[in-house]
Amino acid sequence: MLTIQYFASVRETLGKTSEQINLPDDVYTVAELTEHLATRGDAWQLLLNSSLVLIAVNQSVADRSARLLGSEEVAFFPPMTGG
Amino acid sequence: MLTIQYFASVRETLGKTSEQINLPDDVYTVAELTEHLATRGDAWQLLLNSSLVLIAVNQSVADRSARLLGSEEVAFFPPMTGG
Amino acid sequence: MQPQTCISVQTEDFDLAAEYDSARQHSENPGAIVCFSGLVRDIAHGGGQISEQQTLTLEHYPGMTEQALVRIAEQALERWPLQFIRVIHRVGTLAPADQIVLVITTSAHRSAAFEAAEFIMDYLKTSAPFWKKQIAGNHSEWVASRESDYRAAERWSKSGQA
Amino acid sequence: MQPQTCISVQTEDFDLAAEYDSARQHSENPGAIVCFSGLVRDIAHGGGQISEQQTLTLEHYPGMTEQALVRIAEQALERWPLQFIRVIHRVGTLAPADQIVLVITTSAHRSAAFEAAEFIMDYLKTSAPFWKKQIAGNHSEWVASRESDYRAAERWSKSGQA
Repeated sequence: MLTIQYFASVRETLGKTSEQINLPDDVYTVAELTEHLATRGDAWQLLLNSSLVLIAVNQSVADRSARLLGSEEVAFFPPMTGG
Repeated sequence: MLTIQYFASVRETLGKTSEQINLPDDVYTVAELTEHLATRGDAWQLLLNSSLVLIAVNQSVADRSARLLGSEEVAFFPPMTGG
Repeated sequence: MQPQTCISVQTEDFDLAAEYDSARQHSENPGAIVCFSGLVRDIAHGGGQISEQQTLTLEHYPGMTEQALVRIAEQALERWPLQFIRVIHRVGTLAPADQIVLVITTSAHRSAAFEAAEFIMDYLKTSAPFWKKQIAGNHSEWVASRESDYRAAERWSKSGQA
Repeated sequence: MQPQTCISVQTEDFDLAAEYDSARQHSENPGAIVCFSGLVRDIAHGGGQISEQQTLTLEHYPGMTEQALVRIAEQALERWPLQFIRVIHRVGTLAPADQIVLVITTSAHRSAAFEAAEFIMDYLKTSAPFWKKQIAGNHSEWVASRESDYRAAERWSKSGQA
């Protein structure tokens, strides 16, 4: 199972905090996961915009080319604004 | 009257904290004042060494070319080591 | 004494005096201590984050946040001869003038303590998973990330290994 | 609120917590507060100023010292958008680990607060009339000025008007 978490404005736009899904058969990378999720509806297209949405895999910021095996924790969030 | 003050290692080398003197007739600049004072003895030659002894006139660091009128406060001290 | 790093993400306010005393005790013969604290700014008084009637809510990614802060501190330890690093970042709802973040660095040398504290702050702004939301009555708005913060963080990678 | 500068040369120790609180109160909507404190280092534990049995005596030039510190603070105010500057420099006899010097700067922007505090420290090292003497039993020695301190101060004149 993939654990997916959504933070801040991304969480609000999608109306979802977290979910668990099985890795779909045709999904091997983060980019393919975002394309899979984007089919859910207009709001989900947001995830395709790499300047608005950053991605962490297992709590480290990752490129969209990062490989997924199926048991990762993936997070989607806007650019960070700490400090 | 010139007021002359000596600080830190300069004070210790010369054995003098401060003094008041009349501006000698042939002294128009800080450099000429140091030459005048250097005639007092070997220890006083120290004042001629501009890398070991800095000079302030009226509480501001001054060049040796600075003019003296005769009522200034002149100070001799080693490079500063604050902080 | 090995250099120590102490990281906290918390809702409670922090006491700079207590943290300063602790930094002195955890440092072996420090010559320089730099404390940086960031406060919530009041935009009504000229170009800050929130106005007097507003609050600022900080969200974070538990687990990842602590790891990101530890990684930033480790990079600072690799680059500068530090004796102690303290980072406290608050989350939850804050009011104007509240303390948000504290960074303390100690070193034998003042330039190391200054640069490391500034480095940690610059990276923390862009590389630790915190998000800020301004809330005023019924209206709320997420604070956008700032280009100037990215430029500040980038200058450290130009001048070294981080 | 006009930016304020508060300068002290004193034999007494200082209380960073009280000075930090005062800096917050004297600043209009600050986003960043940087506190730098310099401590007496113990040379027996590796490359500092004095060993455990030693003391450090700071001599200064009353009158000129305050003027020099005010001038340094004024230069900082010209260069950076600061809200408050506090400088405390101790004189007299100090022991290892004692606090010597405190600089606090506040600003809307963290880079201004950081740079101004570092600038003030760099100039204070080379341009304010303080002299340090190490004393151990019957032996005493004046601390030499350091080339690295002059280089640190010089870099600010390369990058601007000071």
